[in-house]
Amino acid sequence: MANIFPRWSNLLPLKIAVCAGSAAAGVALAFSYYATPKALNVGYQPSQPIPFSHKIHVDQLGLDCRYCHSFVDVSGHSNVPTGSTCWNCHQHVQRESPKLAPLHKSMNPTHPGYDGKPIEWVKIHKSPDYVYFNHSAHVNRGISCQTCHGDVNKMEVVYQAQPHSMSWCLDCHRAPEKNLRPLEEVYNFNYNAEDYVSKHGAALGVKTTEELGLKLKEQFKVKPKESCATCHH
Amino acid sequence: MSKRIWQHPEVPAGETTVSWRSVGQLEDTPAFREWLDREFPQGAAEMADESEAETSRRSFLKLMGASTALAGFGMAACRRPETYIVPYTKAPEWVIPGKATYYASAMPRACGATPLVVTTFEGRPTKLGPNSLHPDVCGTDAFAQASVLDLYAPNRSRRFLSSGKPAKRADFEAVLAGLAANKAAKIGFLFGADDSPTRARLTKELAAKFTAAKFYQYEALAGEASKAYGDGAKPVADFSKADRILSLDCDFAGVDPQGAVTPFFDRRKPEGKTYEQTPDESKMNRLYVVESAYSLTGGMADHRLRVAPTEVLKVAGQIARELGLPIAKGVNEIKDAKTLSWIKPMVADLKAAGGKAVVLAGSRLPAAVHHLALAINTALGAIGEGKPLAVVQTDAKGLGSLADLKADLDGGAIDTLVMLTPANPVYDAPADLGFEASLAKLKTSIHLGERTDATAHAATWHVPAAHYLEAWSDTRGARGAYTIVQPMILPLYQDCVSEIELLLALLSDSGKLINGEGEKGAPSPAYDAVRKTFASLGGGGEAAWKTLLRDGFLAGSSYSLAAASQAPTAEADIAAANIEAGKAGEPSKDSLQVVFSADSSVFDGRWIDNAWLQEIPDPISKLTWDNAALIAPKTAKELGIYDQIVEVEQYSDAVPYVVPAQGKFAKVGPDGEGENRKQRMIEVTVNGKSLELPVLISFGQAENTIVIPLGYGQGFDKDDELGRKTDQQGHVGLVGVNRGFNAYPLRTSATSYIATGAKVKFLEGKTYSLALTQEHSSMYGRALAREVSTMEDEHKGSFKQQLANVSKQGNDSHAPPNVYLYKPETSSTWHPGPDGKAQPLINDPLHQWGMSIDLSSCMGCAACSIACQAENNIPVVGKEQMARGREMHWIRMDRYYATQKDNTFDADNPAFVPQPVACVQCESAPCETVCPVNATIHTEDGLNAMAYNRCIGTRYCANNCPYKARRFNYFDYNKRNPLIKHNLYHGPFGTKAVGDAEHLQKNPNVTVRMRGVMEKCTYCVQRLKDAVIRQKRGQKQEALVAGKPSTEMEVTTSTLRVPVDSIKVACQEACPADAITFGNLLDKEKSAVGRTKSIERNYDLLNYIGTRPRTSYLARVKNPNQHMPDAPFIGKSTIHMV
Amino acid sequence: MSTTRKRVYGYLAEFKSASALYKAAEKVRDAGFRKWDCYSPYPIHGLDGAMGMKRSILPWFVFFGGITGTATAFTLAYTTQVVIYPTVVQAKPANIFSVPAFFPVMFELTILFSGFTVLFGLLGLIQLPRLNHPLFASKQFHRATDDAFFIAIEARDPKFSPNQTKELLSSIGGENIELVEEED
Amino acid sequence: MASTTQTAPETQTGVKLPVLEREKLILNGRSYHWITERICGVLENRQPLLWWLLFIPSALIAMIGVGGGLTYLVSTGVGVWGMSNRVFWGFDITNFVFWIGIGHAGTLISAVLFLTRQNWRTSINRAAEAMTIFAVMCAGIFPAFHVGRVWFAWFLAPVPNANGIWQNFKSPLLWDVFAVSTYFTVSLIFWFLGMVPDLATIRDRAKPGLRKTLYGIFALGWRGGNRQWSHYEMAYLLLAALSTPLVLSVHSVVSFDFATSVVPGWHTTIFPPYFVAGAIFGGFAMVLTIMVPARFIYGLQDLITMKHIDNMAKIILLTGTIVGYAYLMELFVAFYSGAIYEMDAFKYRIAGPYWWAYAAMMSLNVLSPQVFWFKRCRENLWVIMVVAMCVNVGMWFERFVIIVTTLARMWLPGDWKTYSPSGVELMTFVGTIGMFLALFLLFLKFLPCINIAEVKWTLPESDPHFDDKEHHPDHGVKNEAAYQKELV
Repeated sequence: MANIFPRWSNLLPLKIAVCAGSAAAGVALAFSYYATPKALNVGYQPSQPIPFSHKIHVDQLGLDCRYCHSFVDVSGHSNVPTGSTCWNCHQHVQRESPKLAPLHKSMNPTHPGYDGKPIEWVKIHKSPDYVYFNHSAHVNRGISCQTCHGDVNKMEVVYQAQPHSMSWCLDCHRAPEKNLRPLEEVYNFNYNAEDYVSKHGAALGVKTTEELGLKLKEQFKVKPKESCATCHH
Repeated sequence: MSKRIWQHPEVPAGETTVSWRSVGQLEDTPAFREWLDREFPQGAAEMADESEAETSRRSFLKLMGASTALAGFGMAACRRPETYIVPYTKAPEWVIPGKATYYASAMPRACGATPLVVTTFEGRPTKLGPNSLHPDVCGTDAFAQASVLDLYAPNRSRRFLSSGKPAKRADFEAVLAGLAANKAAKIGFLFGADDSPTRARLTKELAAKFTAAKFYQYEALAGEASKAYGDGAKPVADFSKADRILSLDCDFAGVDPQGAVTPFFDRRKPEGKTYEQTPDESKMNRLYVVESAYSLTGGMADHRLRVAPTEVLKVAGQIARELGLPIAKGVNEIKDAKTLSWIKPMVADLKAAGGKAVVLAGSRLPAAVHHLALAINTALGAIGEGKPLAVVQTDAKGLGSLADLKADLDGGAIDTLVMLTPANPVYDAPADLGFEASLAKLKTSIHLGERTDATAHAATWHVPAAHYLEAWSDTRGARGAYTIVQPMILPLYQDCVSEIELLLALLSDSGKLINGEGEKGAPSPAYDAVRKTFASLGGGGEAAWKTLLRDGFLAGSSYSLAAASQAPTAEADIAAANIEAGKAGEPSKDSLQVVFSADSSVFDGRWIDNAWLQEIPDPISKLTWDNAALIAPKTAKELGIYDQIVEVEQYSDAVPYVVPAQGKFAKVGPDGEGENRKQRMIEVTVNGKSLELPVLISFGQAENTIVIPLGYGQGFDKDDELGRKTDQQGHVGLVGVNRGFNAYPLRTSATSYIATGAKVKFLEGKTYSLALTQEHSSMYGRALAREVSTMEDEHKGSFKQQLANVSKQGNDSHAPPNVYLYKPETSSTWHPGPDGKAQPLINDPLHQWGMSIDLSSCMGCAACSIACQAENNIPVVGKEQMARGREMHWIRMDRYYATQKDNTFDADNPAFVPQPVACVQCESAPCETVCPVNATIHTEDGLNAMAYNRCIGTRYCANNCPYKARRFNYFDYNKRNPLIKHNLYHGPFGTKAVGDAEHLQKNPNVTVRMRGVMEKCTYCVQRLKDAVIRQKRGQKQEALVAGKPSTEMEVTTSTLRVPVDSIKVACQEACPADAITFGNLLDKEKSAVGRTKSIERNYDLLNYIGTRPRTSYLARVKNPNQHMPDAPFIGKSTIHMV
Repeated sequence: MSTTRKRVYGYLAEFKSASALYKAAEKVRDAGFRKWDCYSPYPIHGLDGAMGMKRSILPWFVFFGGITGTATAFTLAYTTQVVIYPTVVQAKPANIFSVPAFFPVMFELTILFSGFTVLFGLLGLIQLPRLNHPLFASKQFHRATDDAFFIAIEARDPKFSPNQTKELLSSIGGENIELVEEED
Repeated sequence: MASTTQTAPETQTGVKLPVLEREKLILNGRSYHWITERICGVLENRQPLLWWLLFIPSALIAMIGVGGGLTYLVSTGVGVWGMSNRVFWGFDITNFVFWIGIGHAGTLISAVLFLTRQNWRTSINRAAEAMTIFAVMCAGIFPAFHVGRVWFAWFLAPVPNANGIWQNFKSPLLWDVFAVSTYFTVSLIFWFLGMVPDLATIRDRAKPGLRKTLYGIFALGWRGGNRQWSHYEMAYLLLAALSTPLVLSVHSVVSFDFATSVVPGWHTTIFPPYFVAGAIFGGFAMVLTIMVPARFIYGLQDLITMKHIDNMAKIILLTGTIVGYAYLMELFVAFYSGAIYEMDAFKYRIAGPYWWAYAAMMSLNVLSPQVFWFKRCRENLWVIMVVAMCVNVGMWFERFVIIVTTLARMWLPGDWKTYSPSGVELMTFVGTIGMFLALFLLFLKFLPCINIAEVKWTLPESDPHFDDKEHHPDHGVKNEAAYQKELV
């Protein structure tokens, strides 16, 4: 009659427990960081057929968003400019730039290899098919493009700036005052709440940006909904 | 911001990750691709992206599964499937990506066009609604609603056939050129009964060009009315002017329209069309119906007399006699005292109406009855300007009948036939005519049709027809308003040709067939033809044309009135008919009478391949996917089919086991229930032909009468339950195959609608399974679909008192009030509002949606269900699943029969009460609280929302729904083809979804649900949201107009609230009876719905549970004539229930 | 017995019955030993007293375990239902008045947490799992889980002395007394 | 059963009281060692042929029915079962409630009878607990797989997520999730803890090798020292105290699924007690169905005596009658409600399309146990087996009646449609029965089916004062003087 287990086996269960526990914790942490939209979507920056620079067009040339995304305030779907929109200018401006080859291919009949087929831009901001986000509902009520798409005017190549996850949407729907702007400022990427307050604060009777937000929420009667049917139907 | 640059590798061939995202690519069939290209000649446009977006809705959940799976393994981080946005190169005018565009058009029909407003998304027509501007508008019936599906039908004819074999277009064009060149061609044209001014004009040109040409008109169920009213003339009723209506077997509210029917239903509402007056029975109309089997019209009747088909003639004669018309003497008198006691007071009532009474004769009745009806109407002074009836002259003049055609074919007067009729003569022509044989003799016969049906196969050439949503044409409303038919889209399949285009090709010297569009994107020649016609009708100039395209019709245009004089043949016809009737004599069980009726789903058979129509239950019999012989219970017993009389189940308050349970206690009926239903079969022999088909008991039907709906049994395959011959398999698609029983062979020219002397043999032991959506026909003593009568009731008192008592009928008379422990209206949270106090959750101060359904005008047609199906991407599940009770229709049309035990006049004529039931959006919804995952919760504006992507499918909500308004996707109906037998049960190995274009009909604003998900009505929430968001834009516009900064603009309720009654939900829009009222309850009395909620007829279904539904019902009001013998039993379905 | 020197665990003596063990235990207790134990195939009533042991403190662990469970459940339910994302279901309130609906879950989690505390608390108190133990080296000890009753006095005990302890054991009726040594 | 009358000493009142000897729980004065031998024998000796004859088929059935059935279900859709858009629950929930009910006897016997110091339980509690575990496993299958999208079942778990959405804690179904999983876990702990000393026994008897090692691991190195026993006893007591309310809660919560709904015939307050009684009822029936044969096959008559069986029969009689009362009370409540919907619901149960199910339920559950009023029936194992079987079937029908007949005839006659199960459904149900049997047989083969340690201390000589009562009069049952004292 003798011990069937060596003495070191006495501590084994404890060791196993500790290792397993920490491993589980590690996995959970890693998953909750890397497997959420914050990590998966933010920063997604594919290369586009034409290296279109928002920085040049918006920041330097001062184009309004709606020049290209012309239906953003009437339709739920913010359209990507048609070939002709680009062609308007670029048949004169920078016409010979090699970067514009795809545009010529689709717009310029005199171009060798012209096929009239549209340019295929790579989609960056994807909402799932069962989500019905409506651009016009937001830009017409004081939510700026910038709020969701980031400082596009500073982007050489567009990337996703915000997670666009449901909880992220809810955050704003629960406290819209944080992001509300006067309707005039919706498309203004250089808008700065502090400056606005210091400029018009007196007229509006608000001192801080928080007050401004609440004032606008009150003024515009903004009451964002949280129930499912707001985005899913 | 970390900018991680992904360099995407070239997508290798056979890469699948992308195809999750775009089913468009996944289903990259040539047809689809080609369609895309040709739809936008400048290159596939944003469409590609949109179609991708919306087609992939069908697979959104799988997609979600996939992406979560990916996330789970952290793979999405290393490479995400790349998807593309494909904008237009040159933007088409008016197309705003993501927004619907609406066009006015119309659906040409024999009974007068249905004016439509078509919803299109990036060029895809997805939904049809009525054009409310049109003078002849009356909602859209089931046929019109479902017709959009035909456009995308998988079995749609898309290539030329030569004697049933696929052929080259070139060959056909050669034939056509030959014809066009030969001016002496003995060519015949067979048109349908729909009226098209352009076609009429071209007909004249054709007659001019082809001297030997002859023109004919044929529809299977056209009837003999024209014999009475003259060539091309037809009666049209104006129900707004009719106080008293007598229908002689005329289903004017259903399949036998006699003019816009909406005004009729408006006058079924005691409070008036918009519920503004105080209830006034004198403003209501009164409907008498004499018919042999229940029709929708019969269901609306205040007084209904059931008589054998041949008896109708006698009744008409008797009425004429009562009115002292000489013409009456041609008809035998009615001896039966009971019938007389019914007729006399009725006639008196008609007379009393003083020119505000009208008699309508069913088009299936023999000419004699129409003669009599004309005489009676004339005597009643019902015809003429400002009178309830007008006789109008259509353009369809001087057209030969099918019999003439047959004669000319045999006589060799014509050797080439162009068949343009939507009917299917080879299949549906009277059996004794032998049309097919004569057709076979022709060396050239051209058939234009959307289906490769029997005629398509019999003809030497079949030309695929363009759908009316694909072609330029014009047509006329019931009263002749000139109505434009404009294309929403180029033909889906490039060989599809429209009627006009074909005629134009024949007219042109070259005979060149140009369809769809001309060279270099020029419009189709039909366009010019239509404009020419329009110009000739006084619509000259661009402005007029634009107005026409916008409004859809030419204001002020209408048919000219025809002289409503007795036809010379009247006496003769009546005499003949009288002799016929005499020969037939009283129907008996050894010599029954057969009615060949139009079917509510396939009409004359033309819609047999329309899945929506097949799946919608027949409003009366609740039968889907098949037809059956309808027989009255007593007759069925006498014929030995059932060993005792099948009764409308009676509620029994007896104690079980003390009384025999037979027929009581909601037992299963003699034929079984659900998938176990096995219907007994009989063999009907008439006109020397016989047909085996299943029997269905039909209440309120005349004894010794069999009703057989036409249009079924067009083709069978190996899966047929009865193993019938499969030689005609090619005539139908997956939808129409193995469907029902073909009664056309029983018809002869003489007995096309009513045959006598039929024998019935009960086929012991032989059964056939039928899929019914409703198994139990009585209310079982529950006051569900409530009725009141304008007549004094000895117990319940006057009309007023009955009205006051509506909400206290049945169980509600003694149910205690509901008591709540907490304040239910506005449950509160700990989120403080601006006032710092806790704010309510159902708190939208702008909109609180509500609906009411007026049973007084609801007739039970299923137009709403199909409209809902089209709007909300509701799948079809097939007969197998229907039988199991797995239908997906969000609106279930319940139909109850109510018998009066003491009905001394006719106990076998139960009242017919329909009740549409969809989700009633309970404010206190039992379904919500039981969902473990919060997939169904209440919205701020009072909807019972359903988040499909959150649902895991426990089905608990549906169990707890008292109205059983929820529908569960037991299978992947959108992904797997439900039409192939057992296919759904093959799961992943089953055949994939139906067709390559069907998904193009889907509404991009509604999620396509996958299997395992619960779904239900949400008041077309996508429409509500769209309206609300559109309204939000107003704020900015106001600011701009005022020229003030937005921060100084006061945003008021009026800015943000959707205007009163400006928004319609799909079912409401479609309803021909205006029975559905929907709107914002916060508009109170300003809105129609607000008014309905406050009138006395308003009651909540199952109020006892205290669910406080947002959809309430308005009790049905019957307006009986107190001198009638059956008056005491009218409108009593529920008032005596406790 | 091998000749190599090993660490001694202590004396193991068998007793013929439960009652014998009981009486012996009282004596050993009175002799003032601390590090010793009685081994029996089943729990013997009153032996704790006879050995002068205190009542187990496990109940306290479990009490706090249970409290934690209740608290967890309440926090989980309340924060998610009322604070984070209040929803209207069947017009029910989403506030303090919805707490009754949380009782079932609160109860279940209380039990669950208590259950786990019992398990792990016990294992902690009796220092199991410990698969290796000197006693397992004894030739007779395996009968302790069958039908034999033992007393083992450990060498670690200050009062332990090779001879007197052995005598004590035999004097109180201990049989085949064995000196248990740890294996290498 | 031997009961000898003895003469007791004179008492103050002078009355001579007869002293009845308590019935022995273990017969024929077996020794500790005999008990060990006998119980360990069950798993140490080679299994009888019968074991294999039972195990192989039931294992196969389980594989085909449960494995195959569920694979098909998940790959194809819930439609392969028989439910419709009228009757949304059928066999799935019926079987779930049925199995959960069975799962109640085990913990009840161990916990409640332990607290009430019913020593006779020691012979059966181990097996009963095993049954509980296996039954709950079978039960869990149905709710887990009846959902339409089982791959999203994790939505039921309150884990933080990027969607910021949570469960609905007002839903009885969510309560169920918590109740059932808790019940399973705690039962498992209870079962395992109870087994540790016995596993040690087996370990100590086993020859060195894999077997010894494995048992050694699961025995956690148990030594049986009193310093372990005292904590152990306390732990066991605590678990018993926790499990008792748990047992009652689980089926109450299950009954809430129905009781909190608005469905006539479900919406009634008597459901919780009625369900719990039914569960105990069915649970004991199942214990009998399994233990009576097992007792023969392994010759455990001396451990599981007629007294045990008699007691269980009595419990069945009691709970069966309670259930019968509940059935009648349902009818009365419906009648008294005065609401046509309520009244009809029960009318249609009794005489409607599924009248046979109701008849079966009534006769099997309420009538059949009544034979236990007669001692002769309680002593005849054949009668007992038959009744137990009846109750098993009857309790299944009870659930069928409650769920299906109600849903098939609910509020609006327009949506009435009957339900009939599909082959797949039947297959899966039979599969779970096979799974249950297979698991139980494995339990018999590898684990001590009777609690060795506890049985030992039911022996008279286990009492440390067995041979000298005088000093400790309050111990033991055979001390007449003490007994007399108690009497007067």
